[in-house]
Amino acid sequence: MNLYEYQGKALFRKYGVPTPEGFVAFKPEEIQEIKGEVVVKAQVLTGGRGKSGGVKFASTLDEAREKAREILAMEIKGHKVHAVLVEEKLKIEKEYYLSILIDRSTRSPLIMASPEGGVEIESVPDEKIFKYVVNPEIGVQPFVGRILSKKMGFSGDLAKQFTKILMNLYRLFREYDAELVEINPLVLSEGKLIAADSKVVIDTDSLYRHTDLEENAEEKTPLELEANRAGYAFVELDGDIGVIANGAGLTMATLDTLLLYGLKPRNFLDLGGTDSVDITKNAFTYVLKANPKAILVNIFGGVTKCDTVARGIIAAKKEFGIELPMVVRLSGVHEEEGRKMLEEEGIHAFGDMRHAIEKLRDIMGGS
Amino acid sequence: MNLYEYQGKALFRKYGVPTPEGFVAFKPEEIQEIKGEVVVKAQVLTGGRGKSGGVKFASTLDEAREKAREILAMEIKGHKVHAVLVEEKLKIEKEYYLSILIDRSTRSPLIMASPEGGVEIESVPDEKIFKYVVNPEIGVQPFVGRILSKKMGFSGDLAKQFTKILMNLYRLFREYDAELVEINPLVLSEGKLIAADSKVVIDTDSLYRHTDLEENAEEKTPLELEANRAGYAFVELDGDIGVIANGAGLTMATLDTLLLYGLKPRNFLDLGGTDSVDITKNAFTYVLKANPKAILVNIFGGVTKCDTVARGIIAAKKEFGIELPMVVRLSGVHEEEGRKMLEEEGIHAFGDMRHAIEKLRDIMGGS
Amino acid sequence: MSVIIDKDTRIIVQGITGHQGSFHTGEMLKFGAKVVAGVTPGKGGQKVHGVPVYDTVEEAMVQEPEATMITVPARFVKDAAFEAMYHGIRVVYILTEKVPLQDALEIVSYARTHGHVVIGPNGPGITLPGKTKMGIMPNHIFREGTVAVASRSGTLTYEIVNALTLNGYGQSVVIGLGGDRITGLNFVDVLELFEKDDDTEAIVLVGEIGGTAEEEAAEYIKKNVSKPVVAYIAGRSAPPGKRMGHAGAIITRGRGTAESKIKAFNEAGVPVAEFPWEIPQVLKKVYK
Amino acid sequence: MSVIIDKDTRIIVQGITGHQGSFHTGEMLKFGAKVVAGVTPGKGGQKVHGVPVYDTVEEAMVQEPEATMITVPARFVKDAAFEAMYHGIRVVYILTEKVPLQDALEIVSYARTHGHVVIGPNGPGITLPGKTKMGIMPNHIFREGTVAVASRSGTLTYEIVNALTLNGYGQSVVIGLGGDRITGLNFVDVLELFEKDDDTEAIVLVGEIGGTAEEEAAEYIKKNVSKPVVAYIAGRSAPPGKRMGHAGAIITRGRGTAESKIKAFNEAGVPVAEFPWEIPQVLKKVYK
Repeated sequence: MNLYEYQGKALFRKYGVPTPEGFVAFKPEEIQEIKGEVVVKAQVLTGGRGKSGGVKFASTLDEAREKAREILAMEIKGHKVHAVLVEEKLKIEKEYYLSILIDRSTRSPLIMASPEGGVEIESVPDEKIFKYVVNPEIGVQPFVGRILSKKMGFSGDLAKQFTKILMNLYRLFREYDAELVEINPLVLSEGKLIAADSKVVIDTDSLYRHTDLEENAEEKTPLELEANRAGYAFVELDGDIGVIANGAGLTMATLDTLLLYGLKPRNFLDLGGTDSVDITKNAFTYVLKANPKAILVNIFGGVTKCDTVARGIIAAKKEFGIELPMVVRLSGVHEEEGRKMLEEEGIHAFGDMRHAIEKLRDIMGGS
Repeated sequence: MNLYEYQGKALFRKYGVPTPEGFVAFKPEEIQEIKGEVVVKAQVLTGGRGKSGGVKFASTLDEAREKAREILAMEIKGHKVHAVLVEEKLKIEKEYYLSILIDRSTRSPLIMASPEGGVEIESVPDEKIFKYVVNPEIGVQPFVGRILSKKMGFSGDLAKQFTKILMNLYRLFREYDAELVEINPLVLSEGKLIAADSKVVIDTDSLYRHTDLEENAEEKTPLELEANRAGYAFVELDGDIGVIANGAGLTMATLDTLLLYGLKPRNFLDLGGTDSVDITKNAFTYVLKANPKAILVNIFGGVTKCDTVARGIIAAKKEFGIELPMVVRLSGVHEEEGRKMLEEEGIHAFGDMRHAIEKLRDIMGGS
Repeated sequence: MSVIIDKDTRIIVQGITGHQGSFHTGEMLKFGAKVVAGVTPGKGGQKVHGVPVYDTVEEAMVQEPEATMITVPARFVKDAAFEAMYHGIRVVYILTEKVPLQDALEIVSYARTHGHVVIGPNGPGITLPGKTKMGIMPNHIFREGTVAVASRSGTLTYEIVNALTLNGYGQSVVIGLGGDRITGLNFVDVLELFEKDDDTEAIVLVGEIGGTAEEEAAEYIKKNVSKPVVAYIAGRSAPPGKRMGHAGAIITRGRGTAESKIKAFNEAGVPVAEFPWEIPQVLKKVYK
Repeated sequence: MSVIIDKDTRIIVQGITGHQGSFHTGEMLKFGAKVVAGVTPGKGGQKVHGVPVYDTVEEAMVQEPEATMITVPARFVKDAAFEAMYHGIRVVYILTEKVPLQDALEIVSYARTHGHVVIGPNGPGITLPGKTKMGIMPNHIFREGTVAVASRSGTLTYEIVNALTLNGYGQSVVIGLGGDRITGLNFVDVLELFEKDDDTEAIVLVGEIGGTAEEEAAEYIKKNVSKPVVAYIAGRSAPPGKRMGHAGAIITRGRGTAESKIKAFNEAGVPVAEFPWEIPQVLKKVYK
């Protein structure tokens, strides 16, 4: 789960990572007072807000409210602005980059630091990005700060500040189950290193132990949210074939195959490993709300009983009055029985994926 | 450093280990109000206060103050009572024992739990004490609570309470650099497990990171404290030979040897590894305050320069006007020079320990 | 030969009295696996399919288990895994999905430096047809043979194993590495085992987008694997993931996509099937 | 032969620019030790007795060190030790005293499961006369020979080594285990090394009260040590320690006292000297 900048910075402050002074406002009137020049920043879960006019400066209260009003009315890359963060304008001497994330291939936290911050980090050449693989059994001791400080060009007090920020950020990363914590830019302002921005991604699977964090819904479409809350892995896509399959890998392979056959999927829906009539039936609710032109169901029933799945499909067809073309692939325990039940209801049923998709192609008149 | 019961219980509460309701009082008048029947407990850094009358019950404010007055005036096993802890009187259904300490031989924290608490744990037979060696890289996960709960006879909610207490106690143990945390008894009272007593020993070497803990001076004699604060390892003993040596092992061996020669040491003083005139000289301050009948100095100078040590001894003799018999053993760099300097000042000096101690025995007329 | 476990490996099931634990214990027993004990706190003394249940792993150690299947709720997985490892159980297979990432990190990190093998989290387990099975793969799709399969998916693995069996390719071992971002085993780890395994003559890898495990596997195959390898990659159609944003992109620097993985495999001489059902045909080109 | 280190072991000194670090680097070099680098943050680029100083261990790794002597203030020891181990330095000798117990526990626990050897904390180090020295033992007391010495003390070790040398007993190796309650090596660990060491023909153990390391050593000697062993125990006169109170007494159950240790050694056929200077005479009875 992505956190908004202001939420990330609240965690930074909790862990002793310095941030600019400021506050969040959901409405212009919530801005009651400003001290000196401020920056008003759109709170959206997407990058590039600067280029889109989502960051403005103000020196009076009226001006700050006016800028906030403008920004709060914006939509940036399809995301409605959620709030504005009003912060003291920093005197920026230099911008750095610092992040910690999980590196899958070493199965370890990885620290990345660069003296070239404030730009998209992909545009920084590899030799300017210093990486340190954290041994999770050792963690981030002060020596890690010394190693990176030296490379970053920090010495004396700045090296101490940097080490402290790094150690605190790592504690945050671990204790809040982060997948990513990023400070870009980490600015040098009047002798102090300050996190001028924050990007924090929390592992969704850990949210039960971070009840202080509110759920940020905005990353998903309303339909995705609805389906996810009902327990389905569901992603909207821009095609027209509704898809229900079981297992993330098989669902992905189903989408891939559709595309290779010239058919465009409308969604990704992974039923999961269950075999209940209701779970199968209810999955159709979300697929139907996406208004597809046809539906493909692809079930490789390991231990899933195919007759149960068939019953769910038939119940959906009847209950929701589905008239769309529907092709089902059913393989596994009681597969013949399941397919027979479907055929009797006029639903095309196959034992293997290839023939099911070829049938669908024929129906849709694809290539 | 031993903590008083009330200090240990304050840490317990900080870590979510339940304690009886109560407060500490250094004077009877500090007791302002009591709720129902209370127990008034002497706060002393020694065991056996119950048998010595240091634990009394009261049901009215006046009674509580009276009992507090009596207890505060007591001296238990040579320890002046520091304060009283006034606590609700628990309805005790059963008493258990729980402790965590550092086990030198496995180099690991060791948990000990027994269903026979409330008595001196040495009196409990081994088969009634359940031990669990903590792997420090794994720590105390809930499964440790389950293992010990089963053995302790806890199930259901009590097992959950016990597991929580155990995990919290372990966190306290680690985060407060404890050498020992002990709850004896851990009582079952109206369905709740409550720490009715506390014994917490904090590693002295870690105190710099626990600035919230006040130093408890009472474990040491005033002279010991004074010498320790000056940087000397110093312990008072009940003999009459003042001892100054270097290195804990050599100092111990010196005391052992004195005893084997029929001489009784007045103190243990380890100079440490230094070789400054002043450090040597000042060590005599504390030895002299202990009023010995003779002084033995035993220095095996590894890299310590013996002439420097000799200068320190001579400075002490002159400055403090030492008239006591003094025998010095000096071995190491510039040892002959050092001994020569001492002899010139009328101090017996030897190159080996044996001859030094034999000389001292002759002086003292020992066996 | 054995890969991680063999026909005599004594297995316990942590969470045996749950719906999944109980059902799959039955399936594993039917497959011939030596399930010697189960553990569920508070349920000690019961039996599940004749297998004795204990309250703690410590008690279950009387059955001398060497491997455990963990199927407890996600928030208890870390506890269960460390309970098993504390008592010296060598192989820890975690069936549970949605295990917090940092928990997985701790488990895997401890395991790797202390000589334990972790399979999963969030994978279907390991099956050695004709020998044993630890996990949830459906019994009926397997046939004893010489093809080793390693996969990051669940159902898609069954799909491919089923296709192999139907086309006459039996399997020496099938391992589901697990679908999470941190797993105990990756392709390189199992390739090393497959290369050494006498019963394995050819290898099928079922990868998917995300991470660089496939690219690393391709590098490894070039240098160290003499047996024929074929692959399938799921996720060609997926839009690039947004979660890790720019920082994630720096680690992968353009790797991690289906294209990158397919290219890496091709460069390592590993043919990549376009459709799951094509695996047997592709295999036929490189292996009898 | 070598015990933990040998004459070619490349040593670094963490804290080399401090008073102790600098002085003992000079002494070690005089003794023939290969001190190849020093580390002091902020002092990179300097030289100490001709030895190059680096800001970090990472930088010092160009000198390919295998061992480090740590002589930084107690509160920085944990950081320094993990810095060394992170970079793969095998032998970590901690000279510093007053290291917090839980820090020592973490260092030693990590080291033992990751193949590092920790000597100390709070000990005089290790000396192989004629070969090398890492630590602070005075150079002039040693003589090359066949007696291995292990000790929990500092100065008392010198006293005994000196007595050995004066009586014609040279040393193969002298190890100061460290005086703290948690140390990287205990008597059993080094007995195993001494038994295997071709250069060692007899063994001297210098123990003291507290803990049960001597009792465990006696047990180990009975079963596993063929070479003659003699011992000295300091602390016969000490009043029983009060610190750990009743709980501590449960672990030791009467062991840990000088009497218990002497009895255990005697039962294992290990003669115990009454006075430190008696060690050579006692040794003569069991070894040429």
